Amino acid sequence: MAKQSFKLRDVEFNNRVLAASGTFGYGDEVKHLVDVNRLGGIVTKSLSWKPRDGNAPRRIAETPAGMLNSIGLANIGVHNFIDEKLPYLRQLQTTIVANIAASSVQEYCDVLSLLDTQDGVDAFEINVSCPNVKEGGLSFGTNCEMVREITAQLRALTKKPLILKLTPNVTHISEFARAVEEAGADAVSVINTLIGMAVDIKTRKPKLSTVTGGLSGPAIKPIALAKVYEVAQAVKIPVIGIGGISTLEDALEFLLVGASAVQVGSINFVDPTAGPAIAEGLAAYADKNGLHDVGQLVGAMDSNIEFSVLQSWL
Amino acid sequence: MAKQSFKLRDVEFNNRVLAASGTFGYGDEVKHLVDVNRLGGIVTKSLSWKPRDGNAPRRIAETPAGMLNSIGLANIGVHNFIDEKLPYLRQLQTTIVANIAASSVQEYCDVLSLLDTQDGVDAFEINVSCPNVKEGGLSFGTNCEMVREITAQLRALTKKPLILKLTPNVTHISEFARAVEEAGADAVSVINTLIGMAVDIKTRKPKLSTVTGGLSGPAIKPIALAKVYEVAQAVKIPVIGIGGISTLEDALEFLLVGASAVQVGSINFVDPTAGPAIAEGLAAYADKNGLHDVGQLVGAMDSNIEFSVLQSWL
Amino acid sequence: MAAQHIVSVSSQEEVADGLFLLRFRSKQIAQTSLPGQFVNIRTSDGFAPFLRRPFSISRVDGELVEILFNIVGAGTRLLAEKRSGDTLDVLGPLGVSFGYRGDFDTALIVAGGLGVAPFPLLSSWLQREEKQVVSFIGARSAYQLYRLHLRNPQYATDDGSTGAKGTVVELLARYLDNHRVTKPRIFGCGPTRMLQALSDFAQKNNMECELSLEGDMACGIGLCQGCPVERVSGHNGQKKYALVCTEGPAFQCRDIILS
Amino acid sequence: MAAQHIVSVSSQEEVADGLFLLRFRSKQIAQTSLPGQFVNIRTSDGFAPFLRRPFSISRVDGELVEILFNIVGAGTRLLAEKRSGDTLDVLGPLGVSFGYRGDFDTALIVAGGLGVAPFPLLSSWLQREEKQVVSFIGARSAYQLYRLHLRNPQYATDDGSTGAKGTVVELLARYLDNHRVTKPRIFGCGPTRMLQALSDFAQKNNMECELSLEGDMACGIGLCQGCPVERVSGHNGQKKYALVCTEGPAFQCRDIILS
Ligand SMILES: Cc1cc2nc3c(=O)[nH]c(=O)nc-3n(C[C@H](O)[C@H](O)[C@H](O)COP(=O)(O)OP(=O)(O)OC[C@H]3O[C@@H](n4cnc5c(N)ncnc54)[C@H](O)[C@@H]3O)c2cc1C
Ligand SMILES: Cc1cc2nc3c(=O)[nH]c(=O)nc-3n(C[C@H](O)[C@H](O)[C@H](O)COP(=O)(O)OP(=O)(O)OC[C@H]3O[C@@H](n4cnc5c(N)ncnc54)[C@H](O)[C@@H]3O)c2cc1C
Ligand SMILES: Cc1cc2nc3c(=O)[nH]c(=O)nc-3n(C[C@H](O)[C@H](O)[C@H](O)COP(=O)(O)O)c2cc1C
Ligand SMILES: Cc1cc2nc3c(=O)[nH]c(=O)nc-3n(C[C@H](O)[C@H](O)[C@H](O)COP(=O)(O)O)c2cc1C
Ligand code: FES
Ligand code: FES
Repeated sequence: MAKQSFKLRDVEFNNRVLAASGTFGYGDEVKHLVDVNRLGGIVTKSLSWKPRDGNAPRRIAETPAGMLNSIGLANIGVHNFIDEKLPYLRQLQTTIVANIAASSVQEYCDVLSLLDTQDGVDAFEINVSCPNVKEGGLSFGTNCEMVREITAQLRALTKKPLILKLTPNVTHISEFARAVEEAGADAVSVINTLIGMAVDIKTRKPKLSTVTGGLSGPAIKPIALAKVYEVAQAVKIPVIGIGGISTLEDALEFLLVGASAVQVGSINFVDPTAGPAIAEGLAAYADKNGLHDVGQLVGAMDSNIEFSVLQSWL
Repeated sequence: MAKQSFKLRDVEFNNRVLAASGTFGYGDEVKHLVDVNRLGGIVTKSLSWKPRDGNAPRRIAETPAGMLNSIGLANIGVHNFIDEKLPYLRQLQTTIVANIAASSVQEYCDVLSLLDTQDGVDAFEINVSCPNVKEGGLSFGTNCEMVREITAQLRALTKKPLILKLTPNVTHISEFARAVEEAGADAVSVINTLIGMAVDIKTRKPKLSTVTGGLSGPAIKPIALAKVYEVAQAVKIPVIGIGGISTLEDALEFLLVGASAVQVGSINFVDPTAGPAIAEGLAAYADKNGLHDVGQLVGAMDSNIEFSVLQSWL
Repeated sequence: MAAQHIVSVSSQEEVADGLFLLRFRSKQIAQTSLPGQFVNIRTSDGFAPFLRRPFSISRVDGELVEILFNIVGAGTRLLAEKRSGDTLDVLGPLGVSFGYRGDFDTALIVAGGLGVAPFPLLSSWLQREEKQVVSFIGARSAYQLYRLHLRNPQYATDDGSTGAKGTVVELLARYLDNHRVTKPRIFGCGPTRMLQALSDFAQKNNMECELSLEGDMACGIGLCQGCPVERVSGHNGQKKYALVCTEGPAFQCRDIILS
Repeated sequence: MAAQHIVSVSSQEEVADGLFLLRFRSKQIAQTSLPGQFVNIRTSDGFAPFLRRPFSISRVDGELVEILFNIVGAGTRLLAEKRSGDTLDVLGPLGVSFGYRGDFDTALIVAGGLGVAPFPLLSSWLQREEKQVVSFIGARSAYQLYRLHLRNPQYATDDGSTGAKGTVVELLARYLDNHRVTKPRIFGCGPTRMLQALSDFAQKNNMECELSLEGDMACGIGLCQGCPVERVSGHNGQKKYALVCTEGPAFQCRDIILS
């Protein structure tokens, strides 16, 4: 049987398929529906210092082969997480990645420092698609120097794997990937949701209370795949591919373009067993193709064209 | 019956639904399938100075609710266009918008100057999603000053309506819209395709010969709608909404967020009669809602939230 | 307990103009469903539509589970095309049930339009609990009313084509003027505007009232945080929102703010 | 002339394991189709799949048009579910036909796998033109062969389970070694590798040879430029590519470069 596990620093993941932040709760909601230990890891809902109520309804709108959300990072806050959720997560046989959201660099540091001392938190994923109150609510994630700064400060605070989750809503995502690599990140997650919106024709109101929201699901897979490819060509640290992954074939596409692992997001809402099924599918595929390690698929796409010319003459 | 027409400068369009560049050929391919005079206008395939063969196969790949293309701006060149296509287009009762692509600012100017003298070319749409050879193939469209420069130079060369077609593959598309407004553009078309890719699992090769291509179709509609809304909030010149529009409801969404007109693209491949059907649907909708002008729907979305906060807390 | 079931459709009927009754076989769901709970159904094995669709468990008959629905869009259109023998991917039973037990004698069921869906199941449970039941059923017009397994049904239609003319809440109010009801508890389900009116009525007359809500849902199982309903502040701890899918769909009307 | 037709399916048969024969009624298409032309079918009224699917017009029988297909993915799966009475959105007839007329006596039809699809129609036209016809039909194994309306059929299967073992091009070569054919013209359709071998064979023996190509298509009507095939340079003007949908699908093998 082909090797499935992979490592970030000295932290081992059972396999290369994780549940994406905000699409798998805190891992306990579906424990009766799926054996979460069959996942490579669980990325928690984004955690902020204080609990967040989130945005007013309506928070969800369906779109062709996808969905929009404006949850507003509703979460129980890092203290409640430690008290109520971590005891359950700690005893799981899968890797726990705490995802952190914040409205100031200081808040990122505070949440991470507190979690860093907690047994059961194996790694960190930093969600920079958050409004910077200092900058009047403009997203940290679209400011390369800000993302570099956040990475550098957090790097100084932890020896656990530090994963920066990048937003696709920028011109050259590879610049951001290089910046966080230089600042000491162990990996990058690509991508978070794309900005989108939908209007209710009958009421003539935006479907989401926040007007725009984040687009996810199969519809964005081709965009995510191109972003992952661009980043994988630009940096040496591992890339975790995210965006519309719903089937084994989807996951294979991401590995082939250079993702070392993948996260499944919106598909969890339709089928919470998709992650483990894809993980086992990858192992079976590797065996069938005579590979001793699923990792041999990473970057195995057969192409000699590098990224620079790719924007040409669409 | 509600008014359907609208004007750019002194050029009148029958209605607010045009056929998008590259998705309706030169207007003559489907003359037996659809009455093209029922369109508000026809935007030609992008025209360059010399004929272009385009990219090697494979140029097309289907994706969830959309498609990728890497046609490579295959076109007959501006001279053949004038000789072979314009005589037919000239005698149509619909407005002809010549779309121009180029690999240098000079080429943009040459093609436009030549077409400006041609009777039958009513307006121009400039495709800036093209590689700038001077910049090693990097797209003009992602460089704001370059787009401003192109606009200013072309503005000096024509009194016909000048429409700049913007790429969505940038962080803040509204900056580009403001730049071209300042440089004298009469309108902006939003959006061109998003960069995407797909991999063939069996061959492990990219599905497109150019690895990445342009994503279009219903899948991108929520993204296009958000970009159109962002731009409509930022500029006073008319915005032409493009991206996944396939039904009357889709077109209404774009008008409500601020598009003065729309273009139908990929849906033409599935149903070349979609454009006229949507145009007539808009007129019927306006009548049913007691409007004297379809234009009353432009920007009529019922929302008091302005764009700045829209990227917050996805 | 909630689980993912691949079930087989046993029948599909259009019981009234545009109103469909779908039966599927699932011993587990049939035996574990409580009144007010729902199932989340995958209407396509592709991505059109992408998300599941939630439906109240309307009635249980042996190993058969019934849902009642009308065609709204793509998902319900596909569901209406299912035929006996087709398989269906069903997640359920989900959500919190109505308070069918406890300190009340008479259940006043108030349903607007498709809001009737959860009440046949509730009625059968109320029967076991030996509660009195009066059912008030409102619809836009007669053709939408189909004789359900409801006890003491009273009908109201907007156009008066069947039963009383007017809203179902007015019908309830008139009934209570003319009848002596001991220890009542109201159970409501229907369009938000109707639930609002019912909630106001119940609180004005401080009557116990439970409402079953329909909000947009992405997952139905507490993963997405997509289905909030605002709480009456202070109430039940300081959280501003409750999740309809896991803390509902049934709520005490005094606990929530309908929007 | 090409037009968009809403037609009604008159029958659907699985004529061989995994091989489907769909008949629909369309007087216009039936009466105007030329051999080698195709129709572009919308397999879903939603966006899954988004694009139409191209199929060769396999045979015409009165007002009935036949297409022959196997299940490859989502679109053909949906098509295989169509039943008599279902409606279908069909664009066609499209493309350039085979050269069924002209200066040749014997038509050598060479089909690989699903490449047989266009040849029943071609055969009937060749018959009218009073041409000799010999048909060489290759498949992966016997179960895929279904008796078509082809004249003088010779079979080859990879596993030898029916007819000769080996490729259909080898079969053709052997036939030509042992038979005297006057003024032949080859008509080929099938997988690219087979077309390549056929093209090499024809050019080596400088025989006239027309190939029907299958390339990915977005529109099928010349709008998207998505279906190029490389021309032999210099040939037919200086354009590097021809469009399979409007300048094909039938090409002279010496005019194009298969990739
Ligand atoms: C707990 C619960 C129980 C329900 N029980 C029933 C029932 O028993 N019978 C019945 O006919 N309907 C019921 N509904 C509503 C039903 O889920 C919607 O009518 C259905 O989802 C519409 O899907 P569609 O694709 O046909 O329509 P579309 O309009 O295409 O759906 C588009 C999107 O809107 C959402 N949506 C649309 N209408 C509603 C709605 N009223 N409530 C929630 N989401 C909606 C869909 O989930 C989807 O995401 C219930 C909803 C909920 C939340
Ligand atoms: C001119 C022409 C005539 C054809 N005639 C026939 C026929 O008579 N019988 C038959 O069975 N098939 C025929 N094909 C192939 C047929 O169109 C494909 O098998 C079909 O499109 C597959 O669609 P799908 O959704 O089932 O598969 P998918 O793999 O889901 O299709 C995905 C994408 O690939 C494209 N595609 C996949 N395979 C092919 C292919 N071989 N050729 C072209 N596009 C492809 C589809 O159009 C779609 O865009 C023909 C193709 C062309 C271009
Ligand atoms: C409802 C919802 C909530 C999400 N919440 C978060 C979050 O809290 N933090 C985060 O980093 N990403 C969040 N995401 C983004 C996902 O983790 C993922 O990056 C994105 O959805 C793309 O993957 P997908 O297409 O597989 O869903 C959320 C996505 C959805 C749909
Ligand atoms: C096959 C194809 C070719 C295109 N060619 C051009 C082009 O030559 N010039 C241009 O400005 N846009 C071109 N476009 C972009 C479209 O005009 C449109 O902006 C884009 O497809 C989004 O709209 P849609 O989702 O409705 O297709 C092309 C799109 C497709 C799908
Ligand atoms: S629907 Fe996802 S949490 Fe309620
Ligand atoms: S398929 Fe569109 S041009 Fe041939």
